[in-house]
Amino acid sequence: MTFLAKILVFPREGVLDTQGKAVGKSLNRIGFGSVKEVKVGKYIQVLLEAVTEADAAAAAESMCGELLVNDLIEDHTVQVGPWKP
Amino acid sequence: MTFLAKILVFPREGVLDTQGKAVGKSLNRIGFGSVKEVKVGKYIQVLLEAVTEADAAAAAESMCGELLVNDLIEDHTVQVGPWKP
Amino acid sequence: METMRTSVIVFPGSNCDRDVMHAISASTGTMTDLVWHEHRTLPRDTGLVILPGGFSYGDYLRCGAMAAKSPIIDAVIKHASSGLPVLGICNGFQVLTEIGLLPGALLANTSLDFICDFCHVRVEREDTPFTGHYRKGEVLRIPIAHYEGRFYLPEEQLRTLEEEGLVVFRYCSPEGVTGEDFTPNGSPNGIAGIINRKGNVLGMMPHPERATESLLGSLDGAPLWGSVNSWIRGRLGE
Amino acid sequence: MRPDHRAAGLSDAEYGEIVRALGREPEHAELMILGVMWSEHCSYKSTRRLLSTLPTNGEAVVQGPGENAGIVDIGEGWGIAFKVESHNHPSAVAPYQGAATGVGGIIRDVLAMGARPVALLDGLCLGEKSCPEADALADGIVKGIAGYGNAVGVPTIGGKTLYDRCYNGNPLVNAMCLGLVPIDGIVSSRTARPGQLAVLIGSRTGRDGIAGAAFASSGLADDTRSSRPQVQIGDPFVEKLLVECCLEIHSKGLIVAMQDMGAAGITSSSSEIAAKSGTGIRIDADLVPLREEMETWEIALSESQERMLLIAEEGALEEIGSIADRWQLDWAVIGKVTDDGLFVMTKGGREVVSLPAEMVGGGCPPVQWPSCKPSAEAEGQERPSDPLDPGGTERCLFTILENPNLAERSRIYRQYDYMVQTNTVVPPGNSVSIFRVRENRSLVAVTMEVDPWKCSLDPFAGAAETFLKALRPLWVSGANHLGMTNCLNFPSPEDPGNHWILERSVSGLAAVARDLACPVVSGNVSLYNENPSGKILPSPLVAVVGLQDCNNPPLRDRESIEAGSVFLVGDIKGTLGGSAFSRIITPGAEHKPGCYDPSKEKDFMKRALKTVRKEAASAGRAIAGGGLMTSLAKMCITADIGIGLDSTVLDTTPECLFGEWGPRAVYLVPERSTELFLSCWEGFPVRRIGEITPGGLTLEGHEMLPEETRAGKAGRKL
Ligand SMILES: Nc1ncnc2c1ncn2[C@@H]1O[C@H](COP(=O)(O)OP(=O)(O)O)[C@@H](O)[C@H]1O
Ligand SMILES: [Mg+2]
Repeated sequence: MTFLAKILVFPREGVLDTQGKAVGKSLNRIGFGSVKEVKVGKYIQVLLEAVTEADAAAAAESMCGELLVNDLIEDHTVQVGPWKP
Repeated sequence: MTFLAKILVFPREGVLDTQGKAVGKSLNRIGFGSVKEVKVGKYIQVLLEAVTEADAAAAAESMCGELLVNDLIEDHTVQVGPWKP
Repeated sequence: METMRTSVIVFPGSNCDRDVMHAISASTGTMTDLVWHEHRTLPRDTGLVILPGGFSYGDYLRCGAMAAKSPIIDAVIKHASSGLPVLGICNGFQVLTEIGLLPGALLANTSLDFICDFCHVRVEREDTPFTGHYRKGEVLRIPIAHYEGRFYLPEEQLRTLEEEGLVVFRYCSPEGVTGEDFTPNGSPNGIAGIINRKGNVLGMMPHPERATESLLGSLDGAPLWGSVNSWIRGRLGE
Repeated sequence: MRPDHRAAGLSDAEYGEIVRALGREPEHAELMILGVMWSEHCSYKSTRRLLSTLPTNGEAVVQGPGENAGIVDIGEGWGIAFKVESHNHPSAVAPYQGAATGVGGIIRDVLAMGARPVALLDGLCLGEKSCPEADALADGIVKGIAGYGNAVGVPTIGGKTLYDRCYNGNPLVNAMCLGLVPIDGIVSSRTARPGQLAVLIGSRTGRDGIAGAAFASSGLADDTRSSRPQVQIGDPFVEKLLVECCLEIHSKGLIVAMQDMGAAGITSSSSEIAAKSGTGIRIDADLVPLREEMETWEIALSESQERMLLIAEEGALEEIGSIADRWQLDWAVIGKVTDDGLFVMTKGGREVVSLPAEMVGGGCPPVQWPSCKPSAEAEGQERPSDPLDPGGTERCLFTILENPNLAERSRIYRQYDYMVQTNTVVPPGNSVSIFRVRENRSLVAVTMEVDPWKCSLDPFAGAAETFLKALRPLWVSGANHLGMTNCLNFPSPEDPGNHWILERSVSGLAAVARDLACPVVSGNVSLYNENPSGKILPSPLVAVVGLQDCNNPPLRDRESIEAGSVFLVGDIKGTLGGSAFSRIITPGAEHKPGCYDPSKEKDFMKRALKTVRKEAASAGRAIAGGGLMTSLAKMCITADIGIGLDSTVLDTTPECLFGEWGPRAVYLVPERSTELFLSCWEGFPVRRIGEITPGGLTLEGHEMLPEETRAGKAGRKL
């Protein structure tokens, strides 16, 4: 069965998010004064085959560990569901 | 009131996703043969002040239009909720 | 084997591989092999392993992350654990941190611009295989060219790194003064290059191979090749 | 007549011609293909005749126009392939991707010659800094060039940047690439033979940039968002693999012919190979590796980036495949060279397209637009101006140096990796860019110029001066020119005034090419650079490649020396027409441009080259934008020296201090070389105008370059 894993990766607390800061400033400058903080991370969608949803989730988690996320600087969340084309 | 807008930005359908392609191949190569397709986009969190949730959502949407998203090549979704520190 | 033999690992997207090869042969006359990342072993008699600069895998996802998963990496780790020198330059430094041979990570420059320029770095240690031909405190004029060169370690660990004296190069003024003003990329404590505890794995953002010919504006990188060459010959002589 | 030929971009007359030549009406896919291939961008229909007036032969020319890039001989069996290409329209719509794919495209043009890409330059005409939209475009464009060039590992060693309001919504992005090729290893696109196979290597084909060529052949719509489907995404990572892969295949002798897939993708690359080789070609759309479901005509016209078309013998296939596999690139045999002269595309075994290759690849009938001298053409007379007092001179100099057009450019080129490949000898920030060729121990020098203001004043004289402005710094540095490439950036040629200006500009370029024996080896045309709010000034861009005398180091424009004299060679006065002075200080004033004198230029060239050969000077700089004072100020700032000017020799009129045009240069000459220097310049106007001092730039005891003016203009020193 095909599953879709949605992985959000963002800078860890304590790691200076220069990009987020820059985007925040730009937003303020172009008129969005109400913006207090911006964080910029990554959104990764992985389409994968697995027998069960639990298997798919485990696979996605291990992809994060092995390649997609660097724990020293990034946090992440994984959400897996069946894929509906 | 403070709201948190979660913005997902990803390559439009049909637009070449250079990163996704490279990441997908790498996942296959390092043993995740079950991966069929990968897309890499951006995840942007914006903390903003607004009176109502609807206002916050409208503001976030207009940030996308003006700065965060290049809709020639990117699609996006916005999800807004009250901010719980 | 009487002289140093260098293996330069070529990843898809590496672009300083040939530059390193030319620099080493021009300044030491020793042999260099370009080793494709899909190999699983290094050429016999490899003394120095270099992970060169460039954009391995297009710098997609995170710089160095995909290269760190290459088949050749096991052999690089083995080489390092045998005590022989491994040098990561620029993207190669990023790969070394992703492999875990060096601590930390390299984040985007504070300016969020790619920076290509000559800059100055101070040599903090002369007792490594890579810096024997320099004097401690010597200032080198050497180019950088990167978007992600701001070294990162959580504060506690950064302190330990400093206490253990693992910083080998630091950005500085032409006179050798360090500080934020002289650090082009925002790296903490002006860190430009670090070494592992064992003292045989060096990662640096500046490009010594771009400072090995006076025609190109500086010769200050040349002693680095000479240092490793001497070190390896010394070890062979043992 | 079917109504949709106009939608495909064909005029009634063109459609009539197609029906007549085919003896039938074209099918839908055929119509789409012809619409794109007969567009201005692909067919050069408005300029083919004009371009044929450019001199293209010369001693050093190995390959003139007509191939993917021109090639000049640099000795010992080595050649430099080079070409410039515009990516103006795409950059106006999507600045980062537009500029990035411009760089990618020109790299593949050079690669198609069998050359290894070794250097890039970028010519940028940008909107005013004070216009936020234009500034955002400019930023995206620079980031796009950096993002692509840096990752692909080809150094960006120079370029040209200028700002004018006419580019606010019409930025110009002209990318140039130079490649190194062994002359006996040049690849051609006219060497295919029937029976050979067409192999596609690189990225999979998707629906990007379909009909981008047609897009580049009309003005920009008001709402650029409607131009959506034309945006292409560049992948420098794949480009780097593609370069290495093609060069490796070529080094094994497995390539018969090669063509990059630029505008109009598979159609243009394969039909051009067939048309030039005098063969036919048969492409099977089912064999093309796709990213998504596509119609045949879309596959035919897709402008997906990072693809090359190789023609090879069947026996070479296995080895080609294994090399491509190793570089992790998709590849496929997509067709066969035939002997019937037809460009055929099949889908499911059925012929969807069957057209004479000649008709597709080169059959569009030329268009002759009416031409008429615009009445607004300035007829100003050079009126002598009043002399400036020292305070006035200082204020003018300050204002000129503050202008974005004369500011130094390190904020741009510091974002480009200009050192990778470790051959950059003179980096950006100097009047010429120079790289070393290890293979024959030579130095190759490159310059790039564009001067829309002079061209709008007098297109003939302005274009000639643009070309000469590219030549003179080469000579001053000690390089002999070998050949030039150019990009004709103009608004719509359909307007008779515009067309007249275009014609006159091309004549100006042709005249200099002939008079100074600097042949045109390649080039590009970009018309319709206009949008509803305005059109660009005539902006022909010229780049010249030269060979440095290998016995002498290049003479730089910023060498620091302790003591010595400052010499002005050339006329004491320049001309103010179209100069920075008249634009910035006295807008509205009309000045007749100077006229160009070939024998004077030649005299200047000979002496400048001799000066380097005899090592008679320690620094030199051809006087260009901002005139004498600006050149002196830039020398003072970058070399960190001072100059005391001698007011008894200098004339203090604006023409002398700020005039431009014509062969003039300043040199720094150590005392001991004075005589030698003067003997080099015998027979040419030469004056000692001052001496080197510890600091400042003084005229009649007045400081022209106070600290505030110097500050922040130091540029970068290598
Ligand atoms: N877009 C660019 N890319 C790289 N280098 C550039 C670019 N624009 C200008 N330069 C470099 O900056 C210097 C000054 O450029 P510019 O102001 O355009 O020319 P000029 O020499 O007429 O002042 C030159 O050395 C040129 O090579
Ligand atoms: Mg081409």
